Amino acid sequence: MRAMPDHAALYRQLYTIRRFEETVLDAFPKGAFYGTTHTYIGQEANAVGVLAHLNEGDIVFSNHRCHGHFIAYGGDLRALFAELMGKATGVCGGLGGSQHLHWKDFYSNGVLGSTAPIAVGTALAEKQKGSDAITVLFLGDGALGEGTVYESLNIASLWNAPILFVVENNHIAQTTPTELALAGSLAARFAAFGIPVVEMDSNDVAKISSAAQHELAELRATRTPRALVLNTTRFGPHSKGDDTRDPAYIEELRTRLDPLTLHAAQLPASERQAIESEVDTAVAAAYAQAEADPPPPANHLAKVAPP
Amino acid sequence: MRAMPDHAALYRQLYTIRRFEETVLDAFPKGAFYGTTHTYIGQEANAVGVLAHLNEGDIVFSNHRCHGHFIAYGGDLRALFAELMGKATGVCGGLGGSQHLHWKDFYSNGVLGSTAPIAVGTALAEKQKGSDAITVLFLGDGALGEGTVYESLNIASLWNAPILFVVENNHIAQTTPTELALAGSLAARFAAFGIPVVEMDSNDVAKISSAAQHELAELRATRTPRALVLNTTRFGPHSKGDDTRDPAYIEELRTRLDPLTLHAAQLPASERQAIESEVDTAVAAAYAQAEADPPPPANHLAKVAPP
Amino acid sequence: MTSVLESLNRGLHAAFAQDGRVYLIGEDLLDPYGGAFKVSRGLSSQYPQRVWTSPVSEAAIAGVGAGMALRGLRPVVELMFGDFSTLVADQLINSITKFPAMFNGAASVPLVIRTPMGGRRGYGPTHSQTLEKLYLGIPGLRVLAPNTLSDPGELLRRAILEQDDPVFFIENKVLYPKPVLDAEALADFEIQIADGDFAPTHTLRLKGAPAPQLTLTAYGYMAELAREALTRLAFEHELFCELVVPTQLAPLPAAGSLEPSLAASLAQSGRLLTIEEGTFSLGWGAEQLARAAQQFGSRLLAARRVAAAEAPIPAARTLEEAALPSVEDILTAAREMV
Amino acid sequence: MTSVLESLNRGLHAAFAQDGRVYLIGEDLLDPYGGAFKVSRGLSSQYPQRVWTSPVSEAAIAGVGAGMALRGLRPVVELMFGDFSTLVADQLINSITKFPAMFNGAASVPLVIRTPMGGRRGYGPTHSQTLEKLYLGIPGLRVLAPNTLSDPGELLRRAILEQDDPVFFIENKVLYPKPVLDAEALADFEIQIADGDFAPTHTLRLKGAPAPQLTLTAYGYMAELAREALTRLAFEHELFCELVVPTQLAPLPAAGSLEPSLAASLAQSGRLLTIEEGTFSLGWGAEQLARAAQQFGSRLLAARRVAAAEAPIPAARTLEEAALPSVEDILTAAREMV
Ligand SMILES: Cc1ncc(C[n+]2csc(CCOP(=O)(O)OP(=O)(O)O)c2C)c(N)n1
Ligand SMILES: Cc1ncc(C[n+]2csc(CCOP(=O)(O)OP(=O)(O)O)c2C)c(N)n1
Ligand SMILES: [Mg+2]
Ligand SMILES: [Mg+2]
Repeated sequence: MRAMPDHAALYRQLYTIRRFEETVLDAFPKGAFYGTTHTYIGQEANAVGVLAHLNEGDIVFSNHRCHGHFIAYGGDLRALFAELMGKATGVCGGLGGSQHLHWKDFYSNGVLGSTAPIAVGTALAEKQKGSDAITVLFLGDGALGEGTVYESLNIASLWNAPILFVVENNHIAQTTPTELALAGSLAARFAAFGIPVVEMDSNDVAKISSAAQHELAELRATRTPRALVLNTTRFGPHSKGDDTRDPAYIEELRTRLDPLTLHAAQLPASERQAIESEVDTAVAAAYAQAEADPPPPANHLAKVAPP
Repeated sequence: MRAMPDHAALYRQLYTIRRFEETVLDAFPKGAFYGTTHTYIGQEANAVGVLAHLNEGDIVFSNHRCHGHFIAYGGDLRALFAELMGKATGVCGGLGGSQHLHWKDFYSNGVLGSTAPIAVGTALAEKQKGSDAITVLFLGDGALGEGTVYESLNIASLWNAPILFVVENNHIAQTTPTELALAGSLAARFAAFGIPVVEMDSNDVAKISSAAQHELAELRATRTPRALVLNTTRFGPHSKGDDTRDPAYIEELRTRLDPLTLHAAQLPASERQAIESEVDTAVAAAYAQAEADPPPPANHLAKVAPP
Repeated sequence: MTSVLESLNRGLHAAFAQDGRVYLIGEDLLDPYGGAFKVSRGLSSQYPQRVWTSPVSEAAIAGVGAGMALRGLRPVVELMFGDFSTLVADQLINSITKFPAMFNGAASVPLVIRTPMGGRRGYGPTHSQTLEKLYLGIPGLRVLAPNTLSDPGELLRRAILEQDDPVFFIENKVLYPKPVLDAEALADFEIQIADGDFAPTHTLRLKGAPAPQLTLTAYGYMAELAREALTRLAFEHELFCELVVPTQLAPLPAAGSLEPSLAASLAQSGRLLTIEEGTFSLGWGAEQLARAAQQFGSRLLAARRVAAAEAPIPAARTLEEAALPSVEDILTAAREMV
Repeated sequence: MTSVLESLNRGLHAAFAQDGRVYLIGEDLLDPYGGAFKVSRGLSSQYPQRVWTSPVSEAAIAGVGAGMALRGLRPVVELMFGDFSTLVADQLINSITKFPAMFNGAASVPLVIRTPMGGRRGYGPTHSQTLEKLYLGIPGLRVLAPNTLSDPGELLRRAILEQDDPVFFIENKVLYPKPVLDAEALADFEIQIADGDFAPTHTLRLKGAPAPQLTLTAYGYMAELAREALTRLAFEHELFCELVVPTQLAPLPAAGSLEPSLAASLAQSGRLLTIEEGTFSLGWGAEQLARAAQQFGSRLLAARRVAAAEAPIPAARTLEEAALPSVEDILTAAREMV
C-alpha cells in the first residue's frame, strides 16, 4: 500500500478538483461544453481521502458525479476536459461524456445503482484471478433507493468480495433531501447484510484518509467487503444552476465545512499559495489544450460499434 | 377485527390446506393437472395464523406457494382445483393457473419479489381512500434476494403504508439453503429500513395467531408498516418430486414440527377426527366437481384480451 | 403559442382538478423544481397530498402506482429519463400488463407511466435513448406519443382519466419547447384527422400538391423532421409526399393490418418511408413495414426506414448528430425510393 | 441420438474443461439439481470453485457476470426462466452492451446469459413467454438460438470461448428433450448450410422438390413445427416450400438487408412466411418482413407472420395451445399466401 500522502499532496489534489470543477461551471454557460455535468465541489475530501490508499491495479467504480473520483484516481485533466467538450482526445474519445468514463481500472456510469453488482463482479474476478486488487465503489445517498444495491450487498457479503462500498451522503439527491428518500438508518443497511460499516461526519481529508486507510487495510487483510459512509456536503448545484436550496444555507455550509479551508490549516500559507498557483496554471493549460484538440472523426462511432 | 378463532376452526383450516395439497400431489402424476404447482405442506400454520385476523376488505398478496394462503383467506376449494386443472370454473377461468390467482382482495403472482411494491401501493391506496383496509404480503426467504423488496421496504416505511410483511422462512428456496442465499440477518433487514419486526420460531398456529393478532392490531392502530418473520418448515418438494434434501431430515422435521400434530393436541381426538372426515369429504367433493367442470370456451382468451 | 411542455403541464393540472383519484409519483417532483423537465411544475404546491416525490426506485414506484391503480385510483408515474424504463420492465411486462387478462378480466390497472425519451441534448449513452420500441409489442399496453399537431396535454389528460388499461406515455425531450401548432402555423398543409378517437392520427400533404408518390410516417419529434423533409422534397426535388403521424403507437389494429390512415395513404403512393429516433432493428418502423408488406404484397413498391445508428448514442455533439436521424437522411432515403 | 439438453450440457462441460476462465452463476445450480432444467448438471461437482449458486437476484447476477467479464473472465449466467430477463433489462441495455462502445472500444464484456424461453408446459403467464424479441434490437448484443439441425452445445461452447461481445443465448424449453438430428433423420431433405461461421443458417427443402413457391423461416423450436409444416404442405397440398433456419438472431446484416440465405430463398419464391413463438407485434418476424420489403420491393409477392396471440399465455392447456403457433396455423397461412 502507498504511504500516507503528505498534507501538501492532499491539498494539491483537493485544490485541483476544485479548480477543475469551477472551470467547468464557469465555462458551461459560455457554450464550451455540451450536455450536462455534475460537479464535485464540497465533496473533494472523499475522493482524495479514500483513493489515496489505492494500489496499482485496484479498481474504482464511480457514478454521475465522477470528475473528482477520476482526478483523485490520477486521471488526466486535459482528457477529462476534452471528454466534456466532445473531443477526440477525451477519456472516451467523446463517446461517453461527463458521466461515462473508463481509463485504466476506473469506470463510471450514469444509471444510479447499476454499477453495484458490476463492481462486485470485478472484485470477485480479481480474487479468483489471484490478484491483490480490490474494488472501491462510490455511491450517493440517492443511489441507495435502488434495489440492485441491496442485491449486491447480499452477494458481496455471501461471496466475500473484496470491495469497499463508499457512500457519499451529501444529504441530497438532485433536489430531494435524504429524509424524504431514506427510511431507517443508512449504516444499518450495510450491517443488516453482514457488512462491517464505519460512518464519519467530516470533510477533513486527513480524517477521511486515515479512516479509509484503516478500512482498506482490513479489507486487504480479510478480502471481505466493508462499507464507509461519509456524511458530506454538496456546495454546488446538482448539475448546472438547479440548486433549490437556500443560498444562505449553502453559504453557511461552505463557511463551516469547506474541505479546502479545513485542510489548508495544515499548510503554511505560502506553500498553499504556491500549490494553488501551480494548479491554476495546470488546469488552465489543460483546458486550453482540450479546447484546441480536434473533434472525433465523423466515422468514429462506426469504428467502435461497427454497423 | 374478527374474534380469535377457536381451536377447532383453526384445525379445520390447517387440515383443509393439508388435504388439498396432498390431493394435488397425489393427482399430479396421474395427469389430472397441467403445468406445475408448489404445495404448502408444513407451512399451514402461517397462513391460518396470520389470516385469521383479517377483516373484510383487507388485501392479501401471495406468491408462487399460494394455495394455503388462498384457502386460509376463504377461497373456494373447487375453484382452486379447477384453476389447477385449467377449467372454466377456476379462480381465474384457467388463465392464471397455480401461481396466478385473484379473487376478491386476494392476489398472487409468480415473479418473486415483484409483488412487494404493488402490495405497498394497495396499502397506500386504501389509506388514501380513507378505508380501514390493510395489506398483508407473503414473501419466502428466497424472495429476499430481489432488490425490489428493499425498494419497497424503504417506500413503505417513508410513506407509512399500512402493510404487514410476512416472511415465511422455510430455510430453503427451491433447492438453495438459506445460508447460501442470505447474508447477515433477515430480521435486521427490516429494522434497517425502520420497520418494526417480530421473529418467531414456531409451527404452532396458536402462537402465530396471537403474534399476528398483536402485530395487526398495532398496524391498524398506527397505520404504519410492520414485519413478521416466521421461521417454518417445508415438508414437501419445491414443486413436484424435486426435493434434494435428505428424506430422513424431512422425516425428523415432520415428527417434531408438523403444525397439524402440534395443534391437534388442543382438541379431543373425537372432535379432531370428526373435522378430518368432514374435510376429507369436502375436499374430495370439490375435486370431483372441478374434474367434472367444463374447460374454458376456446375463444375465452380473446374475450379477456381482445386482439 | 403554447409549448408542448406547457400543454402537458396543463393536462396534468386539468386531470388533478377534475378527479381526486389522480396521483403523481416520481423523483424530484416538488416545487419549485417540479420534476427534472418541469412537466410536473405547480402540482406539488396545489395538491401536496397527491404528489409524492420518491426515492430513486424506478421499479418500486411503477409497482406502487400499479397497486394504487388496482385499488381504483388513477396514478401517474413519472420516470425521470426514459432510459430508466429498463428498470421498470419487469413490473410492466410481468405484472402491470399481465393482471387484467391473467386475472380473467377481474382486475384493471389504469396507470399512466410518463417519461421523456430522445437525444440531441448531449446527455450521452444512458440519458439519450429512444427505447419505446421495447414496449410497443407488449400485449395489454397502450403506448402514446404526443406531437405538435394536436394538444399533448389533452392527450395526457384523457389517458389519465379515460383509459382503464395501462398507458406508457412518451415525451420527446426536444419536443418540450416546441409550439403546439395552430391553424396558421399549418396553413400550407391539407390535413386529415382520423376519426374522433382521443388518440388522433394526422395525415398531411401540401395544399395543391399532386397525388403522393411516397408516404412518410413518423411520430413525436420525428414528425417535425418529417414535415420539414416533406416540404423540402416538394420544393427542392418535386417529390410529393404524404405524412402520416399517429399518436397511438400501440396497440395497432388486430390481424396485422396497418393503421387505416397509413393504409389509405399507401394505397395511393405505394411507397413507405418510416422515420424514428430509436435504433434501427426491431423498431416501430419494422412493424409498419411488416404490416405494409402483408397488406399490400407486390403493390408495395418500395419500403425503407430511417432510424438511429445501431450503437450507443455518443455524448459528443458531432457524433450524436451523426448517430441520430436528420432531415438530410430523410431526403436521401426518399429520393432513392422514387 | 443426443438430446438438445445433453448437447448443451456437454457444451458447458467442454467450455469448463477447456478454459479456466469460464464460470457459471445462477440459481439452484448445485448438484444433484443442476439448475431447474438440468442444463448445468455435473458442473458444480466437477468445478466447485467455478460454479456459484446464487440468491434469487437476477439483476445482480447479470451485473456480477458483467464485472467478471470486464476483468477478463468468461462467465456464463443462467436465468432460470427467460421471463425473468425483464429483471436484467437495465444491466443488459444500459451497462453490458453499452460498455464496449461507450468506453471507446477499451472494454469488452465476454458474457453469455443463457435462459430457457417458451410455453407448452402449462406454467402460465409469467413462466411461458418468448421474450427474446425485446433484446434483438439492442445494439451490441449477439442473440443466439440453437435448434436441432446443428449441435447446440457446440454453439454454446463457442459462444462462451470465442465471442468477446455479450451473448444472449435462448433455449426453448420444449427443445430440451428433442434429439439433435443426424443425417439419417434428415434424409428427406436437401440441406444447405451458410458459410463456416460458428452460428450456421440452414436452408432445407424436400429432396427432388420443384422450385420453392414460399419461403418459411423460423428458429429454435419453431423450426421443428416449420419442418413438419413444410413436409405436410408438400405432401398434402402440393405446395413446395423452402425453410431457412438461422441460429444467430442478432445482429442482422448491416444496412437493413436480409440474412443472405433468406434473401437467396426469397429471390426464388417471392413469398415469405415467418414463424415465431413470441407475441406478434415488434417481433423477430416483423424485422424479417421489413427487410424483405426493403430489399425486394414489389418482387415481394406475399408476406405473413405466424406468432403468438397478443395476450398473456394462459395456464390452461386448451387455452395455451390456442394462444401459441401451431403447425395448423402455418398450413393455413401458407395456403392463403400462394
Ligand atoms: C436509475 C437512475 N435514476 C435516476 C437518475 C437521475 N439522477 C441522476 S443523479 C440523481 C441524484 C443522485 O443522488 P445521489 O445518489 O445522492 O448522488 P449525488 O448527486 O448527491 O452525488 C438522480 C435522481 C439516474 N441517473 N439513474
Ligand atoms: C424473479 C424470480 N426468480 C426465480 C423464480 C423461480 N423460483 C420460483 S420459487 C423459487 C424459490 C423461492 O423460494 P422462497 O422465496 O424461499 O419461497 P418457497 O418456495 O421456499 O416458499 C424460485 C427461485 C421466480 N419465480 N421468480
Ligand atoms: Mg446525494
Ligand atoms: Mg423458502
